[in-house]
Amino acid sequence: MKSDIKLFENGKRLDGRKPDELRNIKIETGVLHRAEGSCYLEWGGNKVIVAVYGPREAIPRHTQNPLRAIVNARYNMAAFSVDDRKRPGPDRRSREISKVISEALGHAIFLERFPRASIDVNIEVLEAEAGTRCAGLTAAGVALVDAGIPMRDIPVACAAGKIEGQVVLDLGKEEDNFGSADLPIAISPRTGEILLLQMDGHMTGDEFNTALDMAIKGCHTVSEIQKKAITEKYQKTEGD
Amino acid sequence: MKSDIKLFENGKRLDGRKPDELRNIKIETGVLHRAEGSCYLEWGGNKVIVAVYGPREAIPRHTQNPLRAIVNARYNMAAFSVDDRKRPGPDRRSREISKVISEALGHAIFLERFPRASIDVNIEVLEAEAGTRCAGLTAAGVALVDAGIPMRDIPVACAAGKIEGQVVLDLGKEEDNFGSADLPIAISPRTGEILLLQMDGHMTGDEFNTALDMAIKGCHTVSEIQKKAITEKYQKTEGD
Amino acid sequence: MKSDIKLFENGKRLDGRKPDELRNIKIETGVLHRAEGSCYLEWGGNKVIVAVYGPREAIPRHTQNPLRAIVNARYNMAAFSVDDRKRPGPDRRSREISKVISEALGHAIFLERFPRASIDVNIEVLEAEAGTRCAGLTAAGVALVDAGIPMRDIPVACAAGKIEGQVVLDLGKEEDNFGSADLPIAISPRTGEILLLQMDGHMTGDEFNTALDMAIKGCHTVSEIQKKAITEKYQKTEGD
Amino acid sequence: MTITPSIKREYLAKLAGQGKREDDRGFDEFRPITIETNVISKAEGSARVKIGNTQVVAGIKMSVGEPYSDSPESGVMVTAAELIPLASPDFEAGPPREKAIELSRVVDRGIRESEVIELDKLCIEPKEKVWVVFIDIHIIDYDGNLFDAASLAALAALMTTTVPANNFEVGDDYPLPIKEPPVSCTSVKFNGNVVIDPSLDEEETAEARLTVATDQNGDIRAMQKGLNGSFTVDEIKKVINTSIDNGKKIREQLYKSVGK
Amino acid sequence: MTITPSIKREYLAKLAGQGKREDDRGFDEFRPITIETNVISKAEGSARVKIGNTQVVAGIKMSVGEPYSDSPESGVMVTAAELIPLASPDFEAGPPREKAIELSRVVDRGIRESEVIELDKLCIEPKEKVWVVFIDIHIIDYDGNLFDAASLAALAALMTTTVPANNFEVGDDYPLPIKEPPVSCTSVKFNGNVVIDPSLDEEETAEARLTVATDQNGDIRAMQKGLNGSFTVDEIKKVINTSIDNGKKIREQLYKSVGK
Amino acid sequence: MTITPSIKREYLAKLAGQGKREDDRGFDEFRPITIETNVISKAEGSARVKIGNTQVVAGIKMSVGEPYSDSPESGVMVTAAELIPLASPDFEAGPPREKAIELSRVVDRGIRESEVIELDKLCIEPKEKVWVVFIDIHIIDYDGNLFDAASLAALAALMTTTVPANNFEVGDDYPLPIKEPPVSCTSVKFNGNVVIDPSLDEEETAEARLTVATDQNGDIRAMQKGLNGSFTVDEIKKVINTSIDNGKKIREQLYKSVGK
Repeated sequence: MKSDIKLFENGKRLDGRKPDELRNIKIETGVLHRAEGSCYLEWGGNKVIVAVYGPREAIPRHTQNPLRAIVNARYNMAAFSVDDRKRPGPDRRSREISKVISEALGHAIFLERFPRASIDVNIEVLEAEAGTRCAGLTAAGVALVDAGIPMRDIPVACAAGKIEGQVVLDLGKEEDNFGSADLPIAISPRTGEILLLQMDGHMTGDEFNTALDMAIKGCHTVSEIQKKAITEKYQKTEGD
Repeated sequence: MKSDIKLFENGKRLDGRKPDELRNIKIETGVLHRAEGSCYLEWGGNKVIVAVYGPREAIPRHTQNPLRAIVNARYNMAAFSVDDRKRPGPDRRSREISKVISEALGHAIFLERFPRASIDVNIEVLEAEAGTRCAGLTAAGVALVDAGIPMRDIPVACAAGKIEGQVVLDLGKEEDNFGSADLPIAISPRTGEILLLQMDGHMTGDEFNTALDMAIKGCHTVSEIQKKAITEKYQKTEGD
Repeated sequence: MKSDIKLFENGKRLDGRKPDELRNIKIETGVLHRAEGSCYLEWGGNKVIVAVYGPREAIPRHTQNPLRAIVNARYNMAAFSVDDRKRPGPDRRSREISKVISEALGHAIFLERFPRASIDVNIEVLEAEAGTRCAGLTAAGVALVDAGIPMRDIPVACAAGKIEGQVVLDLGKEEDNFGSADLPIAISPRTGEILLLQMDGHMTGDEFNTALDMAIKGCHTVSEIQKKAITEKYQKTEGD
Repeated sequence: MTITPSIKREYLAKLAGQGKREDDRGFDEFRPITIETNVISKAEGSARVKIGNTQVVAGIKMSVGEPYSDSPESGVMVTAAELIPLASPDFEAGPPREKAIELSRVVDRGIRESEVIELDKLCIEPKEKVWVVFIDIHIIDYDGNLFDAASLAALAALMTTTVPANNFEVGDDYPLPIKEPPVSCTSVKFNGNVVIDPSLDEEETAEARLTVATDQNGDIRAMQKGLNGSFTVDEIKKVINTSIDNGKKIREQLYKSVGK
Repeated sequence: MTITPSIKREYLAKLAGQGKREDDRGFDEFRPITIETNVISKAEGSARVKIGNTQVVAGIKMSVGEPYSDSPESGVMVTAAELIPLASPDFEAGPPREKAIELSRVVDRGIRESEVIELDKLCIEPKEKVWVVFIDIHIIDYDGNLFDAASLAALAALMTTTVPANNFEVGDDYPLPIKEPPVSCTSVKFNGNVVIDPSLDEEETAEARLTVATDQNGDIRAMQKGLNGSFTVDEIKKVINTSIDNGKKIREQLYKSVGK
Repeated sequence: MTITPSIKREYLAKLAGQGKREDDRGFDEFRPITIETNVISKAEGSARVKIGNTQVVAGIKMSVGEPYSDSPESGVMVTAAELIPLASPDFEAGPPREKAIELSRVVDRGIRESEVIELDKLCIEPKEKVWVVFIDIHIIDYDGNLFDAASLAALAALMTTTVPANNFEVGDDYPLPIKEPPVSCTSVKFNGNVVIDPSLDEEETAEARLTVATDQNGDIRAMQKGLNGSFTVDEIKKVINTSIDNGKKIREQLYKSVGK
């Protein structure tokens, strides 16, 4: 799709952000009664809620791994989360996202401690506006902590991209629709390892290096917000 | 939907019935060779056949209840049973009806005698003309007796409704389409307990009381027809 | 469908064949790396590839037969194998063909030697031009030998049919579309027993006898080609 | 799937060895057949057929739809057979399986390939509007030989079908145009014996099955072999002859039952 | 399905025998209810409802589509409730099961049969174009009494819905035309006691369930009985009265929350 | 899913520690590739690609259909990859699972996002009629690295596709308009070693996977990381370089095989 909108002008983006500026992020943990761990996250116009159940016996049985737990992330968009109503139920896009998020989260969890178990991470997108996979993964990291799942680190995600030749952080909706590249990643912030990486579009090697660097920095910023939300929860709990 | 048809005039209904008059009902039991119990029932224009299998091991296994049998009623409409051909297979309506009938039948059966078992009640609507859930449940009660399933009582169903301000028994097709309320119920005739109750439409509290009373009386009348059909079968069998 | 094409004239068919002449057949065995047995077959314009896996434990378990192996043939057409793209996945036609091929192959295999096992015969039609079920079954016979499955005999298939009153062997595409009868069969060539037989169209008793006779002869000719392909493979293997 | 105990298998084989069947029929003899028509008033045509204890109801519904692009002046027929759990402890709910698919495809071909319904007379407006004929077959009680019962019920229902033109505001009602139908006869083989119209016990013991549809001239219109076992050429020819003989009798009964 | 240990069952029964409930409510008393509206900006209308810990989000989307042929001048409404695995360890992913189907059908009927949405005002062009109203209900946290929470969330969302006419280039936006809605109240019976607004524990112990929707006049607009147990006629009449009383209070809160 | 015995895992790790691979390739070396085109005459374009023992057939079918409403002057492309049970003892029949979905989506994005097919040249009549391009990918023999084999087969098939305009009576046939395609190269990491074009054994041992599609200028056009493991930033940069180098060679072979 082509557009006449000017995405980048005078060093500013459509919504007034600088190239390396994130949208607003708000994280709250322990928001659900039934779930063993939960997190509500707003990231720009995105609203995501995550519930974690497990470790519990994986069913159906043939999905069990005798050596370790499986991570069963399920990314789902509410029918009313997008401009044109989405048919309920999984589609090919949501199943691919569920797969890459499951894989990224699995790296952070001590899976070998729970053979034959599943850790179920339900990611519900209530409102979507570019970047829901990063928002969902980031919220999932917090909900896993809230559920007391033993982890090496709290995975965190953020995207960089390219609009009109400029590498920028955390694409907004028009930038996602009309920009020329998107690079969502997830990292383990303690080690800097890359857990999730997808790229669509067109970047030179140099642009890619700049974008990867910027996305990693973005991940670290988001990681601090994650940790603050977790700390606040624990302080509140202790204060009770 | 609105209609110009006069549903009630001079104390009579469209088909000439009085307000508290049932349509014709014909019940025959033991009509199938393979089924463990069976019943064929005509109720006005409705034609229903029921086959009971079980108690037998419930499959798939995860449906088993270790303490009692499950009742697995399956209400199904033949493709040719209605004016516009119905696509074969269950739809949301038939699955809801299957659920409420299963629940109502369950109350009458000594389920605790058959842990892990299922009692399968297949209700096939060959021709439909208002009131098939009552017809199906009533036929199911007879088929369960025919199958020798131990029961507290024989459940029986009948509906009352409201047409043009008048409370009437056992709505016919036009009455169902253009009337203002429908109240199908099922009871345990020995105790008068209500096993199934659904209501759609608009009734004042007084109208509801009148309708409930009328439907219960209707159930008792239908119950007599059930018992007669069962007795006739046994007399025939003894006479063989 | 009617057609103005002359299917049979001056003793010759559209493609120049005589009434009892087969299309060209080419068989190659051991063409796949992963499969335990495999066969690639071209028969006129048909291109078929078959992979055999097993005997291995049949799953899901409830499909297991405690006394013998089950044959699980799966006939599948590639989306691009026909003029109008075929939707991927099984349809009613392919499921019927899978069933009759499974049954025909089962007769030739010593199934009782492998209780609870399945022998999976995957028949992939890459290009289709009349007679794919015969082509698929014939290739399956060779692939089963290649997989070392113990067999009484190598099943083989061929069709006869009727075009413009003339009984002919191995219908081509136009003959199949516009002819008046098709009779695909499979036999056990050692005993001459009929393992598969279907007939559509219109034949007198005499025509049927002629056609059956012709199809059986066709089967024997194809059987020789099967055996040659198998022998060549083994000679090559020995020569290695 | 019920596994007939080997004792039943041996008993049937022993009986057959003496030229007998469980219910005293001859090898080439059908069970009693009853055909009732117009049993479903909401359907455009309907029939209930019993062959022994096997019971099948077929209903015909018609509606107006679009023709296929490769036959713009022909009506459309759709056949569906359901093996509903009502009919047998072995039938499960859910989408049709191989057995139901084979059954409905064989019944469908028997009608379609012999052009029993004159589809070219069911065009309302070329390329735009044609009649769609739905043949829905419900198995009510399953005691063997579904192929013949289902096919016979479908034929009887079709032969008593009225095209509901009036309802669809495309003229006056008229009888569905029908040609002389072929009649389907099914035989099975067990332990070397071939018997027609198998009961459920015989079916469960059977190694091979052969269905032959023949027309009023004794010509063959459709065949379908099933199961793991085999037939010799002689057996096939014999089955054809028996099918022609029985087909004649069944055709007479069919015509009588539909008032022709 | 979680099996409430018998110890829990006995505890609840013992409490009830003393006229008490786990959370000190009266038998005829709801848990605290909160209703927030306009929680989803992409939706035409939305609401989040909490009844105790139970939490439901409903969103309304509208689009332009074709009317049904039997009501060519009426808009269309479609209700879907999803029991997503987020909300409970017992909910599984996959196509909706009986429980979700009953829930969405009961909510749908409560709105449809009472004509809450004035569908006859949602026609754009007779026979061709009408508004389609999608009511999607997401269960977020399941602690009992989904029927009432889902129904209340759907109503609050509908009452704050704007018809996006501008977006579809068929005029100016306007509020969705709505009639006075009935309010649904659900009671359950266990061990002879009948309580309103069951918690999850009470639901799991319950033998019978009864939902009654009443309108501003105290008339009955819909009922649905569930579960294996039974009610006496007297119990039903009593449930109706309690439902009318609670319905009044909830209706007041609903009106206030949507600014009416 | 086959579990590679730990002995195999250790063997591959030990080899890799010595800078070796099972089949004596370098870490940055592909297996031999063969590309045959026009292998399916019913298809508008087709190719069979082998990478080592892995074998994939892609076929292109085209038909005339409607454009999407948000791009009324563009053709439509649809990609489907099937992991048919033919290709591996571990592939099951049935609807596509996560693995097949990821494969076909990655192949699809590689073609779509780089605008390999010039969809804007596939409009026949704006808003009404455009060409639909179906890319169907059949995995025939699975010995590792499906992403690259599938993507290469799709490209070779597309580059030899003729638009069947004549058949659809919309003009004369012409070659499908195609831009320079990016080439996909996949690497995996196990025990700290990163190797390109993994064999099945290497794939089953791998902790992480990275696919990089690069174009003729060495620019990056698509990436996809998979599996539970991680990459360091340096590893990613190194994989990109190796992918650019191999991409160049494969592109040359691709062009030669399609006669360009």
